[in-house]
Amino acid sequence: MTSTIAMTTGILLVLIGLFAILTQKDLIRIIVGFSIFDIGVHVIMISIGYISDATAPIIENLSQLGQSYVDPVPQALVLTAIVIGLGISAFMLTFAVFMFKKRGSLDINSFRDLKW
Amino acid sequence: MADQIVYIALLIIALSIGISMFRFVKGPSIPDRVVAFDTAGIISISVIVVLAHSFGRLIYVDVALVYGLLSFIGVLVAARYLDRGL
Amino acid sequence: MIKKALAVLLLAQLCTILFSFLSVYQEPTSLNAVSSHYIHNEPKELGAANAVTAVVVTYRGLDTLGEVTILFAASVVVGLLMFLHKNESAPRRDGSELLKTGASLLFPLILLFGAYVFINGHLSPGGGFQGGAIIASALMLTILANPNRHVGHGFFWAIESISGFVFVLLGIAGLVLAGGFLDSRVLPPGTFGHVASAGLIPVIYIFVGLKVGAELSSVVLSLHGKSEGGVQHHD
Amino acid sequence: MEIFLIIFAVLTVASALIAVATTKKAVSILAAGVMGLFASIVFIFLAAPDVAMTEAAIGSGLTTFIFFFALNRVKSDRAQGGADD
Repeated sequence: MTSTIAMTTGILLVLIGLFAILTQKDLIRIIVGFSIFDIGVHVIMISIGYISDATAPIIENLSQLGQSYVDPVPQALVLTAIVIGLGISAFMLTFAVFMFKKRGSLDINSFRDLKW
Repeated sequence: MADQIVYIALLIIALSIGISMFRFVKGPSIPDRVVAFDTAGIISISVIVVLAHSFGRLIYVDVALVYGLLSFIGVLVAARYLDRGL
Repeated sequence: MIKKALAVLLLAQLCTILFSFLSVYQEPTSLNAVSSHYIHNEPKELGAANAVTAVVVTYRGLDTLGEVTILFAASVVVGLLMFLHKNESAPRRDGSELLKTGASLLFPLILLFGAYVFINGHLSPGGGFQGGAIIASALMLTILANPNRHVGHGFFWAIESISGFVFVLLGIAGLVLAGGFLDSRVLPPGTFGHVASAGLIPVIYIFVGLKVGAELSSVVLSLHGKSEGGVQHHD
Repeated sequence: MEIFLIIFAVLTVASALIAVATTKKAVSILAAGVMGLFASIVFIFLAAPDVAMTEAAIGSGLTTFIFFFALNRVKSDRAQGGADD
């Protein structure tokens, strides 16, 4: 049940983020949509690793080893994915600033160079 | 008994987050929304501590520590941005 | 308008597909074989209390190496593009007295907390990435208080390169002295649950933390601009 | 406990909707920060404190900061006192 709720949240976040990416005109708002999309994917990945009534995979002493723990592998992957998401956001923002310096606008409709 | 207390605490916290989100949605000016952001951040520290108690894992409190030390910087950045001093 | 309608149509299809996957999803009640092996054998093999740390640093250590490389590439490109378009604005207004005093008071505390987070990465939640982000936030606090102060990029590049180099060297030490690249069993596992345990994991995580902290700080500095004073001497 | 997970999940989705629907860029960025905050509480419910901590420090913290830095650089070149969005 818990993972179903969280997965629904993640799917809704993915849809909202994709909607923002597809329909917004302003570069900065497109990047905000990208970061919403990113968090949605992370929520889905973590909820796939959730086990019913399990606890975090941090073993405080060895006698607790029989308890049930959630899957540590998706958590490790998401840990790195969040940091990479920050790097990519910074990269895209730099491009947005660069485009603004070149064209004086952030509206994607005013970038017509490669439009056919 | 302890469970009921945790539930009541979480209910109160959820209510207060709802109030601050109301200000975030409605707030006519940006400073109103920045204050609502700060309030929601501080209230979520208490959510994490209560959850750490109710799940029986005290190590979750480290997350609340990170929040407590870093949440105010976001408000500072927003304030400096609005003040044109960034 | 037609674009928006097309987008909504596309999203409706995606929504149907995703929710039809969700409707057949069953929450698992036990771990799969790989994760079960990681959880149950890791405390005896490596001795780290936090299984996520063991997966990040040792079992999937090569992924972490690639990840910090991607972050390095991102920070280099951000720095390069921002260097090409310097921001020659008027000097910014300084922070108020309250902000300056508070920032200089809190800066060492936040740095210390960042160091705590990445040294205790194998015992509690946290680790190199979180500690690095906390260190970058501490740097940002000083930038906010003194926006015109010159902070050179060179220091961060030096820390970044040295810790990246040591990270690879420790990986090769694992290759020579233990089972494979980035194997942490070079040092003895120690007592379970103490700071000096889990072999090389805390040492590797300290360098990952320094590297990530330096990279994120340099991204923040580049995006803030006006810090190219250290590079300006060259032209 | 699930009722509280539902509350925070709804808050997460609601702040994402605010981020998309609002007309002011600064509000959009702030709403994305609030969404990171609630998403990290959802991660706590999913027994992932490591990810929650990373999300708190990076997703809700540093991302908001660099968005404001970039927004400031975009605006500082505009005519002083121009349209405030």
